[in-house]
Amino acid sequence: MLKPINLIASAMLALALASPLAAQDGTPKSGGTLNVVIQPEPPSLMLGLVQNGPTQMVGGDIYESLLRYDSELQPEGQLAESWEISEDGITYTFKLREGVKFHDGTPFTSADVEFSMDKFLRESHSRMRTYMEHVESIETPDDLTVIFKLKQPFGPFIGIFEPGTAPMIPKHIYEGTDFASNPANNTPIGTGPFKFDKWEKGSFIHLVKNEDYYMEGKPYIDDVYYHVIPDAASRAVAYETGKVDVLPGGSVENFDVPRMQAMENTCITDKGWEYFGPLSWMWVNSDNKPLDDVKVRSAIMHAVDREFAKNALWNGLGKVATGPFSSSTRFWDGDTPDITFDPEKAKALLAESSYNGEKIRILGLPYGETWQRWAEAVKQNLSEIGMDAEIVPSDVAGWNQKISDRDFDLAFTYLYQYGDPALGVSRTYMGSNAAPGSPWNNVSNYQNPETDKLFDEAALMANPEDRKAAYKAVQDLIVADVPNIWMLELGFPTIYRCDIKNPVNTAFGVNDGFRDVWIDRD
Amino acid sequence: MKNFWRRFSYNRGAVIGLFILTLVILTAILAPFVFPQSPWKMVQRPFLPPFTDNALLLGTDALGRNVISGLAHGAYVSLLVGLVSTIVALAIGVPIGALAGYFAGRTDDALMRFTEFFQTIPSFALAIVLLAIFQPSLMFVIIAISIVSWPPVARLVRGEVLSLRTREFVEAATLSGLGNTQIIMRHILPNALPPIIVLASLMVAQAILLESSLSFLGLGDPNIMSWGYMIGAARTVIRTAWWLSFLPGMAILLTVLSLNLIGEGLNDALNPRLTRKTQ
Amino acid sequence: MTLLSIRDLAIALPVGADRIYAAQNINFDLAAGEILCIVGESGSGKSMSANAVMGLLPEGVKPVKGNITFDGREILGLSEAEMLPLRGGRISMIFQEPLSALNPLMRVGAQIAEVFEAHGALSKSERRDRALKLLEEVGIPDPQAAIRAYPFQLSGGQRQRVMIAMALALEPDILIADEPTTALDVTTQAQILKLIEDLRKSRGMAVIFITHDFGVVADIADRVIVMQKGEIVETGTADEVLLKPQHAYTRALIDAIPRLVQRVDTEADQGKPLLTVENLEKTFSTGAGSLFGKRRVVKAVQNVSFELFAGETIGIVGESGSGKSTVGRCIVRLLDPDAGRVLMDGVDISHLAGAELRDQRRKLQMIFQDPYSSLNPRARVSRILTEGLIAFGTSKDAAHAKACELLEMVGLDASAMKRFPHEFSGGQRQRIGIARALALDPSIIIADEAVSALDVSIQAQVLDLLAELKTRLNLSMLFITHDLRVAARICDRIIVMQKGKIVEAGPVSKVLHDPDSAYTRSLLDAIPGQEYERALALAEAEV
Amino acid sequence: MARTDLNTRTGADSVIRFILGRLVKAVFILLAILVFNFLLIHAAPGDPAAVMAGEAGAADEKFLADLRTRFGLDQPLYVQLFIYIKGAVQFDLGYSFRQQMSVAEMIGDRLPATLLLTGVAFVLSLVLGVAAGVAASARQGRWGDTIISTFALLFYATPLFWVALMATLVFSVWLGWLPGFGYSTIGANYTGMAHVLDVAKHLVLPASTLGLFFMAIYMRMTRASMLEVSRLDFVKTARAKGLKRGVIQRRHILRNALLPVITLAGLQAGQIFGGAILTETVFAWPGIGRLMFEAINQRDYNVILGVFYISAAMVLLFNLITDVVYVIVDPRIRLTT
Repeated sequence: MLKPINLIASAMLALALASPLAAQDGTPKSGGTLNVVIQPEPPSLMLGLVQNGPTQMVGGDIYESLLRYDSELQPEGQLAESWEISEDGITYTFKLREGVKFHDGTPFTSADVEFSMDKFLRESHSRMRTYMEHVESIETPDDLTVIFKLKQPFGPFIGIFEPGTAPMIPKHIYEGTDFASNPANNTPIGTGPFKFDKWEKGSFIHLVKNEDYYMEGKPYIDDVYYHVIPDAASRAVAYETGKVDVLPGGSVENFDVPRMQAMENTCITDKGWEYFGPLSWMWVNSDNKPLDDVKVRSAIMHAVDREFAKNALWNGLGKVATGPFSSSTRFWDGDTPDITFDPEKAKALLAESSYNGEKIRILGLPYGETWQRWAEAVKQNLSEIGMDAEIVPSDVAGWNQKISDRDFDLAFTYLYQYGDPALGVSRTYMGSNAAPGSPWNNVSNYQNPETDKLFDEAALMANPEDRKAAYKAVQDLIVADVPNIWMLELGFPTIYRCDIKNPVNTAFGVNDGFRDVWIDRD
Repeated sequence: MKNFWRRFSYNRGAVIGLFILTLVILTAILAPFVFPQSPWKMVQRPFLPPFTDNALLLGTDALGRNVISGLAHGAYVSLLVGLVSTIVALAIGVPIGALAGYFAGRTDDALMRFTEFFQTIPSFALAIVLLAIFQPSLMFVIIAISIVSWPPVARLVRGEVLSLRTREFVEAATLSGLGNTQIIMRHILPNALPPIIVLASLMVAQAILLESSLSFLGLGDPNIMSWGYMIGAARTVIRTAWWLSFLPGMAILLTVLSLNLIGEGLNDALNPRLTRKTQ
Repeated sequence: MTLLSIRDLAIALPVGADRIYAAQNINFDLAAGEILCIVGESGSGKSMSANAVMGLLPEGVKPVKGNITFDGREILGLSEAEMLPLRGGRISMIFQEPLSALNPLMRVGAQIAEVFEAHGALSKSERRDRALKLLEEVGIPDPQAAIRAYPFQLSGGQRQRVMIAMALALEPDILIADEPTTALDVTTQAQILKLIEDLRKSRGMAVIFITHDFGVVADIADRVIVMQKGEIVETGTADEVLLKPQHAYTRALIDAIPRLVQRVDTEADQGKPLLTVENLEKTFSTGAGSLFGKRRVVKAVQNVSFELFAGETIGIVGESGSGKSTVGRCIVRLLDPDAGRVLMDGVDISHLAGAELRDQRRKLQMIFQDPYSSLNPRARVSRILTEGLIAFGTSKDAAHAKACELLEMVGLDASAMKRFPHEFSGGQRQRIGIARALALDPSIIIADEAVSALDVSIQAQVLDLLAELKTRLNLSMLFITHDLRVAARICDRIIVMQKGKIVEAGPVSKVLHDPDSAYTRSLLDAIPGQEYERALALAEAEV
Repeated sequence: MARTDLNTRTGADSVIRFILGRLVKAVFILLAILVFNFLLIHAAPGDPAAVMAGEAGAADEKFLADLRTRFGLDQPLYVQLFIYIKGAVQFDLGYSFRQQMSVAEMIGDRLPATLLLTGVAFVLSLVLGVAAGVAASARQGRWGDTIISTFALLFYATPLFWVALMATLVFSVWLGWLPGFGYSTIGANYTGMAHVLDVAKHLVLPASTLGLFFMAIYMRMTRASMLEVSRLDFVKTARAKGLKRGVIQRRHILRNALLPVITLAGLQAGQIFGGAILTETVFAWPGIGRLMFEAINQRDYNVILGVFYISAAMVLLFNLITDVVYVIVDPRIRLTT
């Protein structure tokens, strides 16, 4: 056991989100330039084709979807003024907002919605493709109404209308062309508050205010610079020397967070990730001996000191995971079987188990220093209870390759839950989704027909209370089986100058565009 | 041998270099005894500044690991990598150079084109690619370093052999019936030794620098605590704890500097024509 | 009027050298227009005093006693700044190695003009004209081309003339010449000596001429100083020192001078020739290789044929570049001849290879020129001598015993076995070289300039050793040299080569005294000190 | 072709012939490099399709499959190689899977930054190196020599990235004199002279870090070469001519001593690019060195090959320049080849 460490009493606690969320105080001023860091540089800004983090962040300003979601994931109107769902949960009718135009001036109509959902996204957005299988038909009686008819009730359907999942694509530009190689991809056109201006590869992306944006007086600021700075230390320097105002989650090493947080005119929030609910865990490859033995898996579960990791590596941000669900995801339930840090119990379990000295290979996540340190910490935790472990080196491509080929014993990862268990959690534990080849499948090849049945039923239940009970049962079953070693619900802090008003006010944080942001500087 | 030391010690820098190097070697040898625990063990809270806790003289790193234990174990790794990769590079470079120099004509051309081919590619980029291909482990780091550092050896040895080949005592050896291999091994290479020794000492220094650069970029062996790794790991927290980068950097600086100084001392000692020739 | 006088000058060597003083108790004067020769063997300190006059002593070597007065002014202690106007202005100096005495990257004209510039004389264009006139005065062919040429485009002799032109630029009172002709061929040497003689007359310039060759001293010197191990052992006019030497050391040196005197011809028993060389050909091509480079071809050996009989010594004589060494190397197959045959006991070894070549070559061994490069510095003498024998299968102990015996034969004691080459003098190393050559009991020895790198006294001892070994072991020898006097001393027959061809061949008495070819005659005439030799012979005849 | 005698004498045409010879050799080496790199990179585990999929947040088998067909990764290796070389000859270095952009264009965007950085660093290292070498050789054996030599060695012995880090820390963060990263102040879009000054300000730290590292190499070579040449005979002749110390040092010793330094500069070309990778990563300098490192992590084959190809071409060009300079400076070669 680690020597009695007075970790908890350290300065970390002082950080615990003392600063108030910048409420909608004061009257918004227009004008000014917002400098944001983006890391890594997005491969492309065409949100329909590429959906990784950075693309979603910049794309969120250019494209919009029908709805927006507040921090409790309750939908609000965006391109759709109003919407209603039929009693049986089958038909969804959306009333579109009047007089909305694309950045090139062509009006936005229901035809664009149909083209986006039915043609463009179904073809090039793999997540949307699975959701669209629930859709029977899409009708556009007039320019401002769109009616979706589902094959059977699908609760989470209302939760997919955010720019990252369902961006509205201009039909007049893409119809009949090969989406992937359409030159317009380099100059994306959407309906959002900002228009694409210039992209200097390796340096910055510049967006300018959409003058005739359909919401009066918005956006407040004139333009946004997304700065590409590859080195974490340089990003911190950029903020410190005033060149950059907003550091989105994950762009600065966690060790720097307390120091930056203590700087004057600096506010911090870990809001804005509720929709994604990033949960980190270690895939366990139960095909390899001795990991097929549940005792070995739970011994590992109890051996890993996640509180230390939270404080030492993530500066006290985030929460210790209780199971496969993030606490911000709907139908999360706290009291699951005990998986707390207990090295003595771990040693006992290990003694009873079939483990006899095999070397456990840990595959770290190749996304920066924090993950590398975490792999080293886990290796040390395992050696404390007598398990011999070794870190397998890998870079981005090597990690993908090893995950697809199931060439690992334990493998770090973190995935989004998209607010609803049916959207983000079931894909990790459904037996049917265990085909090798993709990091988003059931990589640990967890086969449990009982939980599969529960997941299928819960997805199609119309009444939320029934879904809650079903998912409670699923959580208890999975946690008992310990198919994966759940680590932390990640807290990605967004650091920003206090005089930048409400950069984060929805469940998507900075990915939701800077429509309501204003700069309180004279 | 006596005046070898006299000429070597004449170069003050070389003596200082030798002193520092012996210190580093001692650290590397004594490390497992003075710091028996693995340097990866998390012993205290992170970012403990140096000289605040007498048990942990130089404080702890980002994960609360003992910095001074890391430095000591790191010494062993750096010297090991430096030495072994130089030996491997010599094992590749010396034969190629000797053959090219001794058997002039087509073999010389072919071998030299091959050497030049290697020297054209930026060696650091090649090392990165080699490690990306073979997944970084200590052995592959050594192989990558030696693959990029043998060409200068080949060029030097070729030059030496070319000039020695026409010397009269080599012609005499040919006349007294010695075979080519005997002539190369017993007449030519022993006389080509001094410049090779000098270059070898500089190569060890370069190998240590290269290893630390590779570990800094995250391409080192993740299970090995090396100085390069320590700087790389501390790079992101440079403002909160700048000493975590500074100390291993100084360790590399001193070791590499001492090797370079010794190289110069050897150079003065081994080829006397550089020192004053008395009438 | 004495121009320069040196009073008990002493020059100290840096600590750790083999002796304390490079030169001590140096006293001599130099009158205007007089040629003073300083003669002595290598290491006698003869050039030290001259360098001291110019203030050009190497680092760490310092004058510690005495004074040098030039034109009534004390110049020994002068600062660097004060010495500058003198150097090149009032006293100038030329050196031994013409090939490396000029800056390779600067045109000849610029290097001459530099002297004027350094002393602030003449304008830019005037300097060019003076340089042209100087080049004419020193006898450079086509001065216009020479002034724009780079040093590597001129021959050794021409470069020495350029050096002299530079030295004469500012009409100095004294010219110090430190072995200016040692590295030159005998014909070029004669021309340079004549040039210096004419300049002395035309400009009334005093010359300090340093050399180790008594022939040169005899031809040029007014007064002579003989030095040994840093001390002056004898001074006097040329006739006094050369004809009536007082000091034993001087006498020994004079005796050691090889003379063109007639040797009694030993009639070799004609029998079957041991070695026959038939129209040997060898060409070298330089500048080859690069795809577009034009190839320059040099015909080193053209159609050379001769026969060597048992017990006979043939001398191959020629200037540098005549191809004499190439012939020797082709015979032992250190170089592969392009055409022609080399027959030993009827076997043609010119195209043999592998083991056959190795066995045949055993009977043919070579002695090399440079004592410092002919022995492997990292091998003990025992290994050097036994290596060959062991390679041919002799047991270690037998080879060891033979090696001791060989050392005995060449006049070195057995203790030399354990020592390394750098622990021996030049002469001793040459003896070890000879021992090595004899290790495999060869029937023919090829000596390539075997004594040219040695001092005259040691040269004589080695030549005697070779002569004695030749008779004792009934060896036949091919003696390659550029010095006809050395050839005269040891050879039975002489072959003279010029530009790769044999121009004359015959018994030594015929070739030396009544040569057929004009080239041989010019070689003979160019040998310095011929009247001196005749005078010596007369003096010896009278006593 | 008939050559008038005069022409060869001036040596002009032999320099041209020399360059032609070297160009032919360079093309062969470049081709060999291409094949060598191509095989080397394809031996690496993992392929770009997996990486692309990884980045896209979600992918299934179909998505991966059509990625592979789109980028021609399913064809046999030698076919890909042949296509690649045919393209490379016309400077079409293929398409970057990751950045949806042609590699030649990407490299074109970033090459000037690297050329600027390595160029300035090279000049800095050569000038300072030679000056320090001359100074050290003039004070040989005395303390001045030891101080200069050790000082230069300090930079050569320190890891480049560490110097870069410390420089950023001291000059950018603590003292705030210089920008710690980037090519120019983003968003300030200066024009004309202001822009040049701004870039220069950003260039100071990276160029000096890279430059000082190589200075030591030139310093040591110059020092050794100066000492060597000052012992040659023509220096003694120069002194005998009464030339002042400074004139001898400059006109006679230095010119001859620079010859080996020029050859060394040619050899160092490859290394300076390696150094650029480190410097560009730490200082966020948008050059091809950083592009190379990112591409390796993402297995973006065409970008890796493109940067290798260009950097090798850069090195060969550099070698050619140094060789030509050498031939021009040394008449012995110019007039004999």
